[in-house]
Amino acid sequence: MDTLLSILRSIHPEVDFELCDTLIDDSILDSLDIIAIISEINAQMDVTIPPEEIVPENFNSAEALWDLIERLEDE
Amino acid sequence: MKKLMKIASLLLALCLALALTACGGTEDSDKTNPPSGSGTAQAAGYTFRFKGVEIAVDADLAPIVAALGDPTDYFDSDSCAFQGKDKVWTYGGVILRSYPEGDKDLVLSVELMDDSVSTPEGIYVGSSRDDVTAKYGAPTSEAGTSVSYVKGKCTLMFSLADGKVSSIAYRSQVLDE
Amino acid sequence: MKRKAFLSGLAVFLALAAVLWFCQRLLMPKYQTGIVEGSMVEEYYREELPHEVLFIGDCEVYENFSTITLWENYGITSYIRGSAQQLVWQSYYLLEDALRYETPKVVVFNVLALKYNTPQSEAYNRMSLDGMRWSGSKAAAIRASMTEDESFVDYVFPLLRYHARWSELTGDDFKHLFSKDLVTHAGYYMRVDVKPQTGFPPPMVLPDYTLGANAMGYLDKITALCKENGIALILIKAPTEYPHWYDEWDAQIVEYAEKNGLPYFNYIGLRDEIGLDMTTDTYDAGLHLNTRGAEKMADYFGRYLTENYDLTDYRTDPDYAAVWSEKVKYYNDMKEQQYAELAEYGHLVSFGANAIEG
Amino acid sequence: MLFTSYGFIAFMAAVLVLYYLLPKVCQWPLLLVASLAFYAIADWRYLFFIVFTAASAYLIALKLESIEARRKAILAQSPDMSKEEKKALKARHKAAQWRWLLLALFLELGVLAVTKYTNFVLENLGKLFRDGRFHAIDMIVPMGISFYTFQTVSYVIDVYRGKQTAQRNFLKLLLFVSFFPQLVQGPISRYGDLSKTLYGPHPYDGKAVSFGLTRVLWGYFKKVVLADRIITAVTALIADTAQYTGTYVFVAMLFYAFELYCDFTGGIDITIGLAEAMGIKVAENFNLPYFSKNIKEYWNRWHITMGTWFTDYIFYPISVSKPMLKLSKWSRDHLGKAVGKRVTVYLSCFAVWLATGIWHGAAWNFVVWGLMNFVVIMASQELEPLYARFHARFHVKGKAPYEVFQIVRTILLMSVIRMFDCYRDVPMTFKMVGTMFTRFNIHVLWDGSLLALGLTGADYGVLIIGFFIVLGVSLYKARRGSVREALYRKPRAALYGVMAALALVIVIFGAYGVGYDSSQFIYNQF
Repeated sequence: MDTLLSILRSIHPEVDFELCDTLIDDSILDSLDIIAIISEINAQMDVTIPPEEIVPENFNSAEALWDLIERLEDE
Repeated sequence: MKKLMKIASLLLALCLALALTACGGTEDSDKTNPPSGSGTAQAAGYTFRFKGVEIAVDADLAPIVAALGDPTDYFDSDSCAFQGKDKVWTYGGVILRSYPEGDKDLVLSVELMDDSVSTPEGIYVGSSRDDVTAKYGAPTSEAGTSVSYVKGKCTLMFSLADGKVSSIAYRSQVLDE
Repeated sequence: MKRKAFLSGLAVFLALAAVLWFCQRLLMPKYQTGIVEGSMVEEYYREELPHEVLFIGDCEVYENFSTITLWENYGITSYIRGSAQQLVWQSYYLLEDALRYETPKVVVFNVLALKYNTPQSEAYNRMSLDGMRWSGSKAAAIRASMTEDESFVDYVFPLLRYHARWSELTGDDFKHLFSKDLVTHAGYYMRVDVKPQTGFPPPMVLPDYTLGANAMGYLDKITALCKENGIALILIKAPTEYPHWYDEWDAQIVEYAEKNGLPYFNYIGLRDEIGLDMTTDTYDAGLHLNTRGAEKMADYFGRYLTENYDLTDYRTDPDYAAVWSEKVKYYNDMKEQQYAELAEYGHLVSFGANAIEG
Repeated sequence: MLFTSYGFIAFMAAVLVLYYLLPKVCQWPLLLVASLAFYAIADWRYLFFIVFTAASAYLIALKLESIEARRKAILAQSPDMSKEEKKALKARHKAAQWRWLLLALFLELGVLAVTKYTNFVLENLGKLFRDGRFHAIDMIVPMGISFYTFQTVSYVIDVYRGKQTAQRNFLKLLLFVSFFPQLVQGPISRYGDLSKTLYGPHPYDGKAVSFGLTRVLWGYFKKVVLADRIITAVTALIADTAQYTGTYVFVAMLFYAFELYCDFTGGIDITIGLAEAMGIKVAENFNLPYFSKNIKEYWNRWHITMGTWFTDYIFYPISVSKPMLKLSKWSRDHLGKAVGKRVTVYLSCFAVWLATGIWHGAAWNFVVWGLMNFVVIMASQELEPLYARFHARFHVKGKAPYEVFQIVRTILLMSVIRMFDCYRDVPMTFKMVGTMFTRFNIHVLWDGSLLALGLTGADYGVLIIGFFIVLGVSLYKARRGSVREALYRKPRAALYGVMAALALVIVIFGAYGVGYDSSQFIYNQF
């Protein structure tokens, strides 16, 4: 989770990722940010997020994203 | 996914290569083609060359009559209820007629009435019917005493009397409406 | 609540319909000055008494026969249902339309229009059709006349055709919003000015001199309609030479007339007999007759009519005399006005091309 | 049948009346019949193409779902499977699904590619070889094929991704593909979105009907009164490249920006409004695009359904694909972090904009247009830190004049890029844009030259008033929200009055009928 948070902060230092749960709904993250995050996660955590998982529900908060990563690791 | 990527990247490379070569191609063709929409001679149909002036049906008449100089005769008539004028210019054996379109006069027809002039292909009043088919091939249509050739928006008509051409006309398709 | 919404909807809808109707009246051309030919078809419905002779056709009838002369010299009641570039099918449907109101004894058709076999011009269509009252004939006339770009709806709601005139409205559009002046004399369009005929360019050589099947088909229909109603049909070619009337066409009409037992007169060759002098009797260098010419033409034609058909001399009928004396007065007044303008300006100012508003 | 033809208006009215008169079970079948009729009226041969596309999507989606169902059945039968075995099973079934998906893409995009791009390829090959071996051939291009193909593709991919259950009724799927209001110019709907309301039943709802019709009228106003009027001048300006240079190019650029906006949003308003009147919710395609402060935002607000389509089905798959991630990792290790971070974004964006350009039209102009967008977006991305510093220093961010500046800048930038889809070819566009800076003839703005473009003073009057009406409505929408809701809160006559006024204005001031060339919706050809 800490790695994830540091990845997120490196992209948007001004956002409080522990609290915010409308990252997509409020257009804080755009599509360029999302693929930056995905490629960082891939590089640093060795988890590949497939395109079908790129939906607002999975990216609206750091927590949702963490759940996704755990689920993908599990499969 | 891998395959897709391979195909996609190949396609990309191909497109890029094409883009570079074809751009050169467009540039070249640009120089040979006159700018579109200048509205002079309609390259597609038959045209008549008279006193060095290219005359095509449906072309703007004003620059043509300006270049041809004084006619031997001129006639115009109001159409009913002032829907524009029909105009007729006569230059010896050549008759030029116009029809109004918007605020312009366009060429309705060019008629060659005697053998002082000939078509660019070399047919004149007095040529035989065989001369015509030798130059122009099989006619598009035949009616009564005439044979017609259609090319683009122009109908080239040869009237025949006793097997010889008695008059030649370049006709706009407006006439057939 | 629902009811209220419905009622306010209905009220707004009715208001919109009323405004649209008003706009349509305002925006339709009035054809009162200059181009008056668009008023001709509509004016027919203002006639109070029936006619024994009805002309149908294009400018070669409405500019070449003085109906007032026919009345004054022979007591013939006639009307010209003419319009600019009236096509054969329009003539047919205008005749059909006229038969809903009266049955004349004689119908006169000018054959020049047979040269057109297909719809020609939207502007002329409008002048010939907009003025017709709604009937099956009008609908059929529209369908037969429409050019490719036209649509039937534009005739049903002329506002759709004329909406863009909002920026070109003139005084006439407001002045004649609800009432129009008469522009013809029982269909005759008066011009007293003179412009001598000087000659015409050689006629265009045509690829084919057969008159079109569609046009001739409608001539058949006119012939049949007259026969059905016991009307004598006369075919004429007006005495003017331009647009050119080819000998090949004339031969076809001669043959047609013979076959159908109809009289046909080509008046071009009869000009001397009629007494027409094309240096004085035309106002546009020979295309159409002026009033002098039209009166000569009417006098000649009226004599033929009275000699050959059982027409009534209505001059002794007080009802007719009253109506026609008004027409005669209007005719003479206009003639006087036109001559006065000619004397003052050398040309007409409130009639014809000079009178077209900006 | 163009939206602006009498025929379409009558068609629309007839469908709407029948829609509420017939029993509710007949609603969606009526729409299907109407849609196929609409398509057949244009050209009955088109039907083969659309039915083929829908049928292949229908069958393959069912196949994809049955493969997934079998996997679930196997899992249920053998609860003691090991994790590795489960993984292997999944991989096997995914691979099978992948082959079916490729087949679907091949069939659907294949038809699109062959009908739309054959001549483009042939013409360019002809130019390349110049020996007369290649020349354009006569070919029918089914109306709206780009739009319905994209809809169908998104449906199949969504089923493949398990985001969507397959539609079992072929006729219902066919309706989704051919729904006539959006057939010719979008929006590109997603099945999951549209299917919620497409099949009804919808009882008559006065509010929905009047709201929908108001939007239809508003669309016609923009389209018929404004776009079709100004297009006369646009056409004149871009046709004569010899005469209309310098300031004229600038005028053409702005006129075209206005024309395109009114034409495209007007058309979409007609589509969405008509659907709304039938109780069907079609995705929004615009969100006040000309109020965007930068190009990236602009593309989030203009032609939205196309943008999200490209993002979901091209941008994401490419950028998170294994080779791409590998490439990114490799460049990070060998070329440094800065490059590694950018490589994915650049390549994916490049692909997306190339595809967007090609999708818009089979011509080099569109390819260059797409790539120009790519360049500008990347540049603004790179300049972002600079902007951030500038904003921190000068405290202009969020202030009205600066926002207006940003908006105007975005509009101008977009308009310049868009010149590529109006001039004849790419070199000509560069030349014409160049003359804006080399020929000084600004006097044409006031010396009456603009009156020689086919528009009269009265026309300009209508356009100026129309511009302010559109601007006013947009501002209201941006600040206070729905104009129609505001009207609805007033006595009912207010909304009806606005509808009547719109109808009247369209009838009188519309640029239609004899004397006007009724221009086709610009987006029909895509």
